[in-house]
Amino acid sequence: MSTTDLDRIGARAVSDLRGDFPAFADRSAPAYLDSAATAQRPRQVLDAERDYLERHLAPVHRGASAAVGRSTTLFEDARATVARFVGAGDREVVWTENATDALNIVALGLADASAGLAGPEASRFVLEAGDEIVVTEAEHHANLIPWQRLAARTGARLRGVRVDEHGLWSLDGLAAELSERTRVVAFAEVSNVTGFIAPVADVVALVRERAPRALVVLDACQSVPHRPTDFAALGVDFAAFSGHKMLGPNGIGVLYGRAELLDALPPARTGGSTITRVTLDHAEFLPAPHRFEAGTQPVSQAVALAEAVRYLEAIGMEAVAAHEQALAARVVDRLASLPGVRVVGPQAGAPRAGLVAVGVEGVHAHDVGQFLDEAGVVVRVGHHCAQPLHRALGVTATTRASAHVYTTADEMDRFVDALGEVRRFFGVADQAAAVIA
Amino acid sequence: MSTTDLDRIGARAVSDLRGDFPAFADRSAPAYLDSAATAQRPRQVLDAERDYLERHLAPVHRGASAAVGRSTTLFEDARATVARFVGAGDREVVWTENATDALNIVALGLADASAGLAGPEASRFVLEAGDEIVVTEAEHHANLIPWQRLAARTGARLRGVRVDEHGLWSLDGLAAELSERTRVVAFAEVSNVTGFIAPVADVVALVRERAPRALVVLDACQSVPHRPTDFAALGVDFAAFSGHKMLGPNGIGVLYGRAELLDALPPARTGGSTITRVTLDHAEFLPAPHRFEAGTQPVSQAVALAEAVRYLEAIGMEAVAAHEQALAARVVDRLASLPGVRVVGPQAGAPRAGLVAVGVEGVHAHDVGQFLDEAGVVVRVGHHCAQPLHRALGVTATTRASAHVYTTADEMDRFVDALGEVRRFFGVADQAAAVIA
Amino acid sequence: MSGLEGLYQQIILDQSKRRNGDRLLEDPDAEHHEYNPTCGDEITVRVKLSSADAADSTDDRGGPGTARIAELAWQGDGCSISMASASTLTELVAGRTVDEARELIEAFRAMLRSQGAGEPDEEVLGDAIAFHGVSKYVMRVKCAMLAWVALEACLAQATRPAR
Amino acid sequence: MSGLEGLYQQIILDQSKRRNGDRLLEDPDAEHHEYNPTCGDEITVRVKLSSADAADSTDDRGGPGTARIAELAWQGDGCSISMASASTLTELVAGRTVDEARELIEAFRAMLRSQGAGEPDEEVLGDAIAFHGVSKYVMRVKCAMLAWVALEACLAQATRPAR
Ligand SMILES: Cc1ncc(COP(=O)(O)O)c(C=O)c1O
Ligand SMILES: Cc1ncc(COP(=O)(O)O)c(C=O)c1O
Ligand code: FES
Ligand code: FES
Repeated sequence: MSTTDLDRIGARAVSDLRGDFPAFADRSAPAYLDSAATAQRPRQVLDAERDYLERHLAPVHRGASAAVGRSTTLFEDARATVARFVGAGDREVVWTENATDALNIVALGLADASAGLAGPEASRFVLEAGDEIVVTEAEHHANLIPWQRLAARTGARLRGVRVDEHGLWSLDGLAAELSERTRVVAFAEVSNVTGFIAPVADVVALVRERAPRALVVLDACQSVPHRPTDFAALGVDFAAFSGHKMLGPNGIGVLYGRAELLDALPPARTGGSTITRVTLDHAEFLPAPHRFEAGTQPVSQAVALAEAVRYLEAIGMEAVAAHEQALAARVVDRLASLPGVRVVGPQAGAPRAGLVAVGVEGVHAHDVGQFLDEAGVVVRVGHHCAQPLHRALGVTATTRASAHVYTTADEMDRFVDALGEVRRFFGVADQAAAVIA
Repeated sequence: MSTTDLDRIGARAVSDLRGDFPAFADRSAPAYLDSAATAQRPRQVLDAERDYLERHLAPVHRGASAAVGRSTTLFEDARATVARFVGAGDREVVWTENATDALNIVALGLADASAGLAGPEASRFVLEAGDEIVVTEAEHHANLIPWQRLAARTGARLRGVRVDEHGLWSLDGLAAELSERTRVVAFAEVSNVTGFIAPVADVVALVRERAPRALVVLDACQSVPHRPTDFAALGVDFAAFSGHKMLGPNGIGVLYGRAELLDALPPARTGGSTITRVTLDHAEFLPAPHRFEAGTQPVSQAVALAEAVRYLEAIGMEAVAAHEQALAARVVDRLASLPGVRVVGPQAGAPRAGLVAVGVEGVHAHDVGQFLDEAGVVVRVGHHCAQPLHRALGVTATTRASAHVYTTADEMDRFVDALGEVRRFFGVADQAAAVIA
Repeated sequence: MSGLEGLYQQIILDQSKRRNGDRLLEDPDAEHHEYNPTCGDEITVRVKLSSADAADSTDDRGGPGTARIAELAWQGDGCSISMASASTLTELVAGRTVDEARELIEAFRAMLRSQGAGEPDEEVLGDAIAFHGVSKYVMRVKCAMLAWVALEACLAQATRPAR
Repeated sequence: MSGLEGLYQQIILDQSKRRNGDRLLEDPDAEHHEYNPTCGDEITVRVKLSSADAADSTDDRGGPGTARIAELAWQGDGCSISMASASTLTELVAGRTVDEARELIEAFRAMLRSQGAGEPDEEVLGDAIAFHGVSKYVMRVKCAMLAWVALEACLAQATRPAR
């Protein structure tokens, strides 16, 4: 793809689209290449939340007033919008604090079912000693530690699918870990470090065949904001994603679950609005999604998230994926000729999502990041909440650039160019590197 | 207090202060008397969040960039501001989704400690069969159901302090439930239904004497937004409140805990940013507050909440309490002469917070609410997430008017006046009522 | 008609006091308890069916849908809308076949989802058209539906093949 | 001096390669492991003290604070700032009394909290003044402090009455 193509996203010029983002109003602002951590927000999203707060703010689902009716309608319409966006029914979208919270709700729900805190409807969630939970070594801590805790709570065993020297796992590797004892298979659709795109439908088919008792839990944090998603078509049981990575607000995330599963999963967090009848000793819970939505919900955030969805839909998720993946592919191509820089994840030519993490020989990632920062390129350095993966790669930390709809080829080029300078600055450049830089 | 006094709050005229609130820009808007459910937000708070989002949005606590440094500083400064506001140390304020979430974190942490998921440092959180948890019958479901679940998870017994015919509990009633076996005493500083203001310091003294092994958990949802608070001085162990009731955003709440308790309590929700070292099988957690803050935090909301705190501090919390309590006292006084209307909670002359819930004889609360709504008065009707209390009062639902800094005497008068009409409309007014109305 | 009078038509206020059918029905063929989580109100609806008579059948299936509702009664408490709606339902369904009752329920539901649009068909809905005004009040739609949803569940129960 | 050169002064880059003290110290009097959660880097600092000699004492307490640091060594890995800082620390504390080392650590901490303000005192801090630039980078202050905090913990351990 030529750079000219890279400067368009769907029907729009990226430069034009950037006009929607107040954060980019200052043209001398650094290149923001940390969207995989959190994305910037367009004016449309900020305005939608403010409009709700200035003109429609009222409680939802409680009381009889017209104000509550309007607020409730906006809130539930937002849910329907987000549900449609990811191929879910309205009742299959639960608001959470973030994706981490969503994954915890599943893991804690299984623990409660296993501890006998739910009725017979939850029997399929009961784990016993000897049962197994399968994750990959590449998981974000959010999709790892809750499962460690579930294992500790139930006596189940956690198994990890190993990654290769690039940080990639395979269907074969997964297949080797599956059995009748497998009760949960949890993995990310897109890795936030390697950019690997998992073959979700194939995984689901494999799990259904080899591990018929397993629930498939998808960490969709890095996929929903960047590519078309249809959870029903993928056939996963549960999925999680966050608002703030998809041009929406902080403080809101989504737990997707197939309706009959959500209705049976015991709610880990309890309180007002989740219940039908409550006595001093006992409470009965509503069906999903409300059984999980304890206390006052992120209503203004839901309204804003729905606006973010409309914004992304107007661009088209196919176009979003094509744009971001082309940017990343170009970075990988250019880095191939840079000595001392190791690209983690799929190598040149292989498909990858719109992010690239690298290791720079002889320079610690935080020094790399500091150098890039001074060069006007904001990246993320560290273990990216994936310590086991980094341990497998033999490094403590890497440096990651990630794209979103507003990212330009020029910004990605600045990343590559600055990377070309970094080893010389820290006095570790070899002859070859010096020539190229 | 004369109506003239009621129209001032601290040094400001309420009418002037209302100019800060976009929701009141339209002077024909109905009287918003549902602030105990959720409060309106001043422009200052909305602007603070938007400014952060437009100019400073970046991840916090991760990476090396200057942007992250600025964002992290704003985030932690916000924590310090909120901590100071409630008499807490910086490390004693944990961000949560809402107050409900905060209470769940405590209850779930105790359950995990009891299930052996924490080290010896958490031994004081271990509950056993035969241990007791004491709540009052007046609690909000958020401060009841999590304790029911803790009881179910540990075999502990839940005891309820009974309320009288007005919905009030007493120190004597509480004393009767306490013993060496009591491990938790959880109650609201201000009831969201009765407006009763609990003598927190006396409760703490009583608990320390009669139930030395008990943790005191304070539901401060209806107190922090409305009166001066100093958790350290009160001597409670944990406390919870929400941003959206104190002129701040949805999607953020606070768990307060004494530092040494928070450092030892196992985190119920796990994930990124809560940990030190993570292997595939095991994770070690940071000290408080970060051990509880799993995943991307409500950063923009924290910044806005700090602005809400500054807004309230500029008025002065003594002035806030005086204003709101005077409004409620006047409502109670006026209602005393209205037949067929029963005021729940402290009766005329007794101290109460700035809210008044009533039952109207012969008319269902939702019909009352509908009538008031049409009369331009937005109130809350229902069980207010306090079913056991309502059951004790012998009603399914009540009608509640609640005040905040912006509430005027005129708005409260409209509430009383409309209540005077409601029984006639529904054809249940008796002779006496007809005369007065 | 002002908002409030459109919602609380005189006929609704009257029905809410009349409470037709508010009593215990012994030995029902079906019974269902419905709960309104927004307010905590509850209602239990019970029905007795008279077995289908071939002559009564409006189609030639002669299936369970052709049984008639001999009696409907309810117990519970709620707002005036829910009580009036239960009372009106009691009057309207007596003697209808199960299929007819289902059509009535569907028409009532459609009216309540209309958000005030259109004109309800009095031929089909009879006195229940008084509840058209409720459709503009999203928070109250559940009140009006409460008894009707309970009846729907009763009919499903009573006509389930394995009963 | 540009931002980056202010942060990465030549002396820091040099020290980060020199890594003074990067080795195992057997039989230490105290050892402490410090972890930086922002990056996952770690360091273990070990010290040997020579017992306090009355003649060396700068006050008349003759307490544990007057013991001397005979040797400091560390093992670990991290960014250039943390490695340079550990290396510089090794050079600076050798032979100081515990009390002197504590004063040095406090001065270093104060400099790093200054957010770039003021001029560090070279008399007190010696080569460590090179880290003044780090104080402007909030996310890197922990890097510079890592070894120093570990030493502080070692000293607390070594001079604890009940050791
Ligand atoms: C006394 C009391 N406790 C707890 C809560 C729960 O607060 P939130 O819904 O913000 O979690 C509320 C508010 O609804 C309340 O009034
Ligand atoms: C793959 C992946 N999973 C989970 C998360 C956690 O998301 P959040 O922090 O929004 O809960 C992230 C983002 O940090 C991620 O990239
Ligand atoms: S308010 Fe409860 S049924 Fe109408
Ligand atoms: S980045 Fe880890 S110590 Fe500096």
